[in-house]
Amino acid sequence: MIVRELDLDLDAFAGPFDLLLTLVLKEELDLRDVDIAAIVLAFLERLAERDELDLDACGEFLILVSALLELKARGLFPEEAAELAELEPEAAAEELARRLAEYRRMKEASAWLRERLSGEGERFFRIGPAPLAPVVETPLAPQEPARLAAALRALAVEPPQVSLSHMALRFPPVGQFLERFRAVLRRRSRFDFDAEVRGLSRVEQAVAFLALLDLRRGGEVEIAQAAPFAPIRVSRLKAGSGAGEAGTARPAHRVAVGDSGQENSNRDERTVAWTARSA
Amino acid sequence: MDRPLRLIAANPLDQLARTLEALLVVASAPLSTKELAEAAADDPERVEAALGLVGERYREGRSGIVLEHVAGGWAFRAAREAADACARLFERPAQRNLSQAALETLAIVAYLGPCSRPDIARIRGVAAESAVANLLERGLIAEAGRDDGAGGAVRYRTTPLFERVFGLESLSQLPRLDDLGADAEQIRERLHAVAEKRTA
Amino acid sequence: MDRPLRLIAANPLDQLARTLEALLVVASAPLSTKELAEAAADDPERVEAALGLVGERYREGRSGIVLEHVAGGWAFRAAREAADACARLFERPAQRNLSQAALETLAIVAYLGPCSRPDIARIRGVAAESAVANLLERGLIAEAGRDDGAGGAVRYRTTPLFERVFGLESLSQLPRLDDLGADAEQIRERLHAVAEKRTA
Repeated sequence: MIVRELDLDLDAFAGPFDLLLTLVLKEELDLRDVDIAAIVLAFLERLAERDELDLDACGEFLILVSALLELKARGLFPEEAAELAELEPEAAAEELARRLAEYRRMKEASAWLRERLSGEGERFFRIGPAPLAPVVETPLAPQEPARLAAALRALAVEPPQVSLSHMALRFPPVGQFLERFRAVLRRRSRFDFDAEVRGLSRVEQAVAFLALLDLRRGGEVEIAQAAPFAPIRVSRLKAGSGAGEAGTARPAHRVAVGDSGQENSNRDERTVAWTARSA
Repeated sequence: MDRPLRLIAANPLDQLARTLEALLVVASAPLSTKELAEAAADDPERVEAALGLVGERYREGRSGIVLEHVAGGWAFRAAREAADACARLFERPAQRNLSQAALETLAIVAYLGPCSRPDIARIRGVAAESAVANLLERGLIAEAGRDDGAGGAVRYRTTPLFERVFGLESLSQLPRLDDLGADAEQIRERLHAVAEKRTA
Repeated sequence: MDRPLRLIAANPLDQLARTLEALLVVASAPLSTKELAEAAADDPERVEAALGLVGERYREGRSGIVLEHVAGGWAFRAAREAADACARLFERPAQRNLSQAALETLAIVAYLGPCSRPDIARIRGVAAESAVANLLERGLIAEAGRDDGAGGAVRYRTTPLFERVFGLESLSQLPRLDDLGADAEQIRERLHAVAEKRTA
């Protein structure tokens, strides 16, 4: 399954996913008009048509859609964007465009390698010593014990504060906030958005707001604001019956993708969970 | 048919060519012209010329042994016509069925290496641990120091075996990645510049 | 001089002979007639006959590659006239340095006492397989029982060769690391803590 060719039929755009990305990156399409949840849904439907879970496609999709989402989050908060991650929005977009391009170039490079490999399948050669080759010893020159001490000391050095890890597209999954808000709405018929997200980082607040818009589009909540910058009040629209939402809401799809669940690598690992609902 | 062989026999380089054959049949990795010249105690120009003779003798269709220029050196391999027979007896070098994750990781290391697991994860967007372990085990990548000298994340580079498996004379044979025209160093520099900006 | 070669070219066994050449140049151990016949998908009598052709082509004085029948089967070796060149190829000067991976692994085993591979990997933050295999091969470390008795991971300790190479009379002569901890246990804890931060 080729994610870039994913066929989309949205209100604002119809065509392959990579064209959408191109238009967005060239600012010929306003992300505010793009329903990201619908893209996720289209992907999930395509995924469901297949018998097995295509993890590679999921990985590619997640990186592309999370880039879109980050762009959208920044776009929705233009005046706050500068503070979002200490980057100007243009710089952020450019960085993302660059990263997408880089990833796509690497995908192309890996396709070239694969092709090369299949072409080289008939080339057999010996790996390791020849059966009747002279047996060799490669004696080691005398070594300094101080190098051992230095090696161990280096391993005991605290890792530097500066790391590239935060450069990963890193923000909490929208689904986390969808669930959180639904849980709140099961207990109370309305809540104050600002109070609910107080103490969260800017990026988390941005994603929480996206979740809120998603709930509104799903017809689950009503949003009211007395005046610009006044607190946003969220109220339950339908009486949720016990386990969840009645009526139009379909069961939530959930896809969590990591790379084979290795332990102990939270820094590398991006496990992103999405909850996609019908719009 | 046998004319070139008679030529070899009569050629003053013939003995040197035989020495090269001997070196190549016992070597465990491709040998550069320089290594061959040092071992044969002869000069590189003559070695180049003798390699021409060896290549003429050991080529597809003529011999079951084929001389190839790969991974920065010269090596013997089996003729392609014997691939089926070889496949019955031997594992394909570094089993060819590399996963997509492994291939992408390999591409990143080949183009941007040396680079660390976090670097790879950042570009691929998913954890690189198992793909890296897999490639290490196959001998296609190897450790190449750590970021920021000691204590940082371990970096990886591709190995000569990588070039050999993929039939490359060197990494420079990898195709240029078309757009941006950015070479590896430029990409790295830009990444680091951005990282600094972000943490400034 | 060239008569036998014309014979090979014209011989119906020629293709089989080329297949055998290919198999023998890829093999890392001598191959029996039976193995060769199975791989070539041909019958052992014909393989014997084809081996005769191969032996004719690859013999002393004629080629730098020589077919040899040894215990266990057939293999190529270097011609005797190239013995000096082969000796020069393999007798490389003493390798001066250990790789970073080897050095770190050795430091861990030397300072912390017998350690298992998972233990080493945890502290270094990367898989330890190749570094451990490399040090075992060089004889700088050796197995020393298992974690938690039978069934646990194999542990490694340094060897007397290690002490000789590093010019130590015993491990107690290793440079002190008081700045890292009072004893091996404290140093180990410190390294674990840092390793966790590094991957956190």
